[in-house]
Amino acid sequence: MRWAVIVFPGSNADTEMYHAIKDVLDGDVSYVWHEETSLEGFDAVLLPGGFSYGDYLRSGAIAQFSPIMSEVVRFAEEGAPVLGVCNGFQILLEIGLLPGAMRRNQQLTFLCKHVELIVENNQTGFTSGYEAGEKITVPVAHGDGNYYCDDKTLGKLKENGQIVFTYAKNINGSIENIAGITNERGNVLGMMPHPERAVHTLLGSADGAKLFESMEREWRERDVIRT
Amino acid sequence: MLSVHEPTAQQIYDECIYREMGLSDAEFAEVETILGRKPNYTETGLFSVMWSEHCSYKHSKAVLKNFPTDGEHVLQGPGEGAGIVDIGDGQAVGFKIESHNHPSAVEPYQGAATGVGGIIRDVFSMGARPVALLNSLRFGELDQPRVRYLFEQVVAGIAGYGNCIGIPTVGGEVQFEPCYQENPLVNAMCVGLIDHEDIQKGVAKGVGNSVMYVGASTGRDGIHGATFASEEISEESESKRPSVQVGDPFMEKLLLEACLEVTKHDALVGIQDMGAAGLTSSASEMASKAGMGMIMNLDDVPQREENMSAYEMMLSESQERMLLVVQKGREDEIKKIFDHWGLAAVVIGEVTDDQRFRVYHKGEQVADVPADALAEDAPTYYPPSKKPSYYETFQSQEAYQPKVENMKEAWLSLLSQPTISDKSWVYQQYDHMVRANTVVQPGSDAAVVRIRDTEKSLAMTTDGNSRYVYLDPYIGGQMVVAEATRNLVCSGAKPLALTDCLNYGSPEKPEIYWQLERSTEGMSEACHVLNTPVISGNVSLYNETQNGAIYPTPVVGMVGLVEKQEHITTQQVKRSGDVLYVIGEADANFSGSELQKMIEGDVFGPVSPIDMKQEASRQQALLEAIRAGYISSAHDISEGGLLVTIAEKLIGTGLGADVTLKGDLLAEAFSETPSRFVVSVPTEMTESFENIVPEARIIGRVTDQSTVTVSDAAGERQATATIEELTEAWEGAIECYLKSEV
Amino acid sequence: MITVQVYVSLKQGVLDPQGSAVKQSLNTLGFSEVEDVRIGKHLTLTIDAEEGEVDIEERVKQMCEKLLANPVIEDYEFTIEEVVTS
Amino acid sequence: MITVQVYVSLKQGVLDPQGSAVKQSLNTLGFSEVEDVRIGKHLTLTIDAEEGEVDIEERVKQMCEKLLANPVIEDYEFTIEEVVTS
Ligand SMILES: Nc1ncnc2c1ncn2[C@@H]1O[C@H](COP(=O)(O)OP(=O)(O)O)[C@@H](O)[C@H]1O
Ligand SMILES: [Mg+2]
Repeated sequence: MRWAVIVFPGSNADTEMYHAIKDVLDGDVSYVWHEETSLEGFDAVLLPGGFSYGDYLRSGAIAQFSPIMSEVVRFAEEGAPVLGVCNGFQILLEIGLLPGAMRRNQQLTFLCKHVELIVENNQTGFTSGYEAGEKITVPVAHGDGNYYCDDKTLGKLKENGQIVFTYAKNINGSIENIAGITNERGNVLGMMPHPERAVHTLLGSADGAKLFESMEREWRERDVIRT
Repeated sequence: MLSVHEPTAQQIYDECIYREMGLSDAEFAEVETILGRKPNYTETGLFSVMWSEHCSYKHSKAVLKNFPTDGEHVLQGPGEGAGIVDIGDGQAVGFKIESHNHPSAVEPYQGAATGVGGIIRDVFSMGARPVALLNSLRFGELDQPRVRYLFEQVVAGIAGYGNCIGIPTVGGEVQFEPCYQENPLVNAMCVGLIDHEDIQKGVAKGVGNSVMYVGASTGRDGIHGATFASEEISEESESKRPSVQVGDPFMEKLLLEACLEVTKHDALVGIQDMGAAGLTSSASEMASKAGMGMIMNLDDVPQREENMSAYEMMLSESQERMLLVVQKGREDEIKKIFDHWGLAAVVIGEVTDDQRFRVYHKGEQVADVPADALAEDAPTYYPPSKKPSYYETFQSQEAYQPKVENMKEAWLSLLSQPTISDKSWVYQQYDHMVRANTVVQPGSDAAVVRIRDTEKSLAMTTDGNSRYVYLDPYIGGQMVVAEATRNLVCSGAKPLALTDCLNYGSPEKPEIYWQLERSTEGMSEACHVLNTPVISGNVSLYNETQNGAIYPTPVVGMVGLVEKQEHITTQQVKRSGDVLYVIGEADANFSGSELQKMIEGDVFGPVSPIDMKQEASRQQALLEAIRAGYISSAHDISEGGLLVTIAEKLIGTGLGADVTLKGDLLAEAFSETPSRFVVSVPTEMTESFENIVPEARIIGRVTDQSTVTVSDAAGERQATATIEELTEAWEGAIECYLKSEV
Repeated sequence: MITVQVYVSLKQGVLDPQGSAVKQSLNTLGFSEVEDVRIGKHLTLTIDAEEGEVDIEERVKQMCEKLLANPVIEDYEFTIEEVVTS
Repeated sequence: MITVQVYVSLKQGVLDPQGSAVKQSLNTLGFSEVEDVRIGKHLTLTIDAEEGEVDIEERVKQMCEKLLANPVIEDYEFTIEEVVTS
């Protein structure tokens, strides 16, 4: 399985994403610079956290126009797995692969700490390794993580099981404690917490590892079906 | 078209215009002697910034000489962007601390942010990859609305810059004291990792080599920032406000990545950041260090504003700029790297062998001065020094003894003092985990950052309790260094070296100069004994307002090496049943303590001396016990004394403790006598532990109850507090102040 | 030269935490008459008139929709001013 | 009810990293006619007319100087509109 970590100018959690794949799966992972125009040969795309273009104007707003992003959209539309973490989530919202938008944290300040998440849906290609309703500990580090969508969208998210992670305690004002959602098809996941920073007990938690393991398992199973 | 009317050399002389730029009559006369003529406006500007206190250290050079700067592991001592220490296997660690006090007093968000940006550039200009940031902050008391504003904005500014650029801010300290009310201190430290062969220097070698400019374009911001930092804060500094710069962390992230790539390129000869005094200092220092000269053409400098004069460009302190010297003919190879990161690199000059620094603008030569004169020939002052009368008074006083009726009440109040209480409101605003190497997060004695693909980690801390330095500069100076080493040792690290930031009032006042002299003597003594050389640092003087000077505040940033992952130790107790030990006896002197401050509203009295030899041997024994695996938690006793230490060890662990105090109860409970520790040891290890640390004394046991009981030697209960009560007192005390508007 | 002022604001109904915080602070500072604060962005674009002669209004609208505002939570407005240059 | 529009912008000459990034982005998106972008804040204050009858202009000026703008790096302007309420 080949993993791509997209690097935008200003991405800064790209290294831990890269190393998470190495450390957890001993996986075949490469950085892909945002000016590239092809994702040929990759099986999964990871949009890392950070401050693409300084997050100036709005988080993720400018990065959506990077050359690689039209490829990412095509990749997603083909049903291949795309994971956006933190700034990666914000970019997915801005480009419209996921519904809704991010506002400033309710408390207005940046928040970095380990938080408890609830796995709301373990029937996705990202979460099959977790128990339904499992509580996991994963760090957050964001200033604009206050998720918003209108009632109609929220209804749809719930109906389709697109709400994958919620915060056990609302830490930033997000609607319905939402921490991570997928698209309707379930192959694009955006989440504010950082699973790639929770892959070793030395870092305070290893609960994020299962997410990457789930992705790999899903790929393997699909691959078996494909061939 | 030059719209600016600059005074002529004659006018500058006749009307003493140089004084407004900060040069004294004698200094101006010296410039005339050096040049053999009267300097023009631009040249006067060059000298005024380079000879400012901030750049030339003219009032502090003499005391800095005392610091030990060598050691077997030191690869680069003071004199470059950052000092560097060997950590084995071809790797090294580079670090430095720097102040941004004056800008932060005027525009706290941007002042703090650009302080962080500046220190990061110092580190990556050496070729080191920045891996962690720390800071040390001082403010007035939080009941003042202005102080709360400064505090909130400074923290937001540090967070804004560090988070965006993606370097974890892993530690620091904050203290609140009335003397910092109008003159807050913002000291920022950056730690970087580097392979020996990549170490860069800021030198302009090789006649004919090109001088290249990279990064943000030059604007009028920060003109005379260095001079501003060398004066007292006054009404007048309000009018100097435009000298505040705005930081662009996104630009710096690009610059950082590009420069680290370039430093591995063999076409690069030298590299230096443009910090204080911008183009002037980076260019003239690079030339002077190499024994060379330089020609610079300002028309080629990227400019953000129109019609800038040579004077303005040379003195601008626009942020996020670097100066490179590149082998002649290979400029394009370097340009290509910057181009990838979307940055323009332009040639603005050339290295010459005439040792002169010559600047051209619009076809005219606007400056021609000896390169050394700017960088090296600033005067050195040996100001008069005088023991302050307050010190004589304190010396004649009795050691302070508090009256405490209720031990538990005092304990809880201590925990809720802003200087002691929980700092998570601050550090949760910093991304302290980015890069996923922070293995001990803020909230323990030192932060620990692992070095990927090795067993090693770096422990780091900033410290500087200025109360003791104020009461007794010599002893206080020793204590500042000792506290930093203690914090590292508790984390399982061997202290390597330190960087220091000397924050003081005006050195032109004999009493202040005395503080500077005595405290640095104390620091030097401690450095010698603890074997921690000074590898870099910064001086910030004139921290005064009409209401007086700040406490003398030397801040120490220290880095230690943890050799194996299993040596990493934190302050929190780990399991019920472990035995609690105290190492070191308490002395019944409360002068300078948190308890004195809390009861009396001020600190006064004589400070008991610290035995540095004992400090060193104790730390060595403790480190040995940690490395042997006998210790499950370690924490030094500092502000608030032993009971505060114990509360900090327990909060958040779900465990409690039964503690028995011997001898003078009050001293045992609350004295801040230095060189002391509380550790927890698994029962099966106690014997081995006692063999290594024979002076350790059992004071109790960790329990799985959610209470702490404190008894005296006779078994009489002196205090019982639930962990909930302790937590409540300690947590949220700062937030509570911030929310109590007006 | 043409100067365009673009105002981007949060949609009515979308909670504005920054606005609420500023209102709070104003109230505590003694400005009790302030009942509501909403915070938006104010962008000033300088546009080269020659090149932009096509249909400035249409162009600015595109800029807003593509980049300057996020239609999920934000509305935008703008005004166009001709600037006489010598 | 009175509505006050406050515009806070960076002083001339003060670096505006946000503005530069947005200009860059607009140019790459094909809006090459955009020569400069400056980004500021736009605050809409709703003020209780009765209470504020004193001297609205003076009050708003105070708000700007005390809280809404940082005179070190920002300038401000405002307009006051009376709003007829039913
Ligand atoms: N208090 C100090 N102790 C040791 N070295 C110092 C001290 N202050 C300054 N230095 C050293 O002097 C050199 C010049 O410092 P500084 O002017 O602050 O650097 P920069 O030019 O990067 O701003 C640096 O190498 C610094 O490490
Ligand atoms: Mg520097």
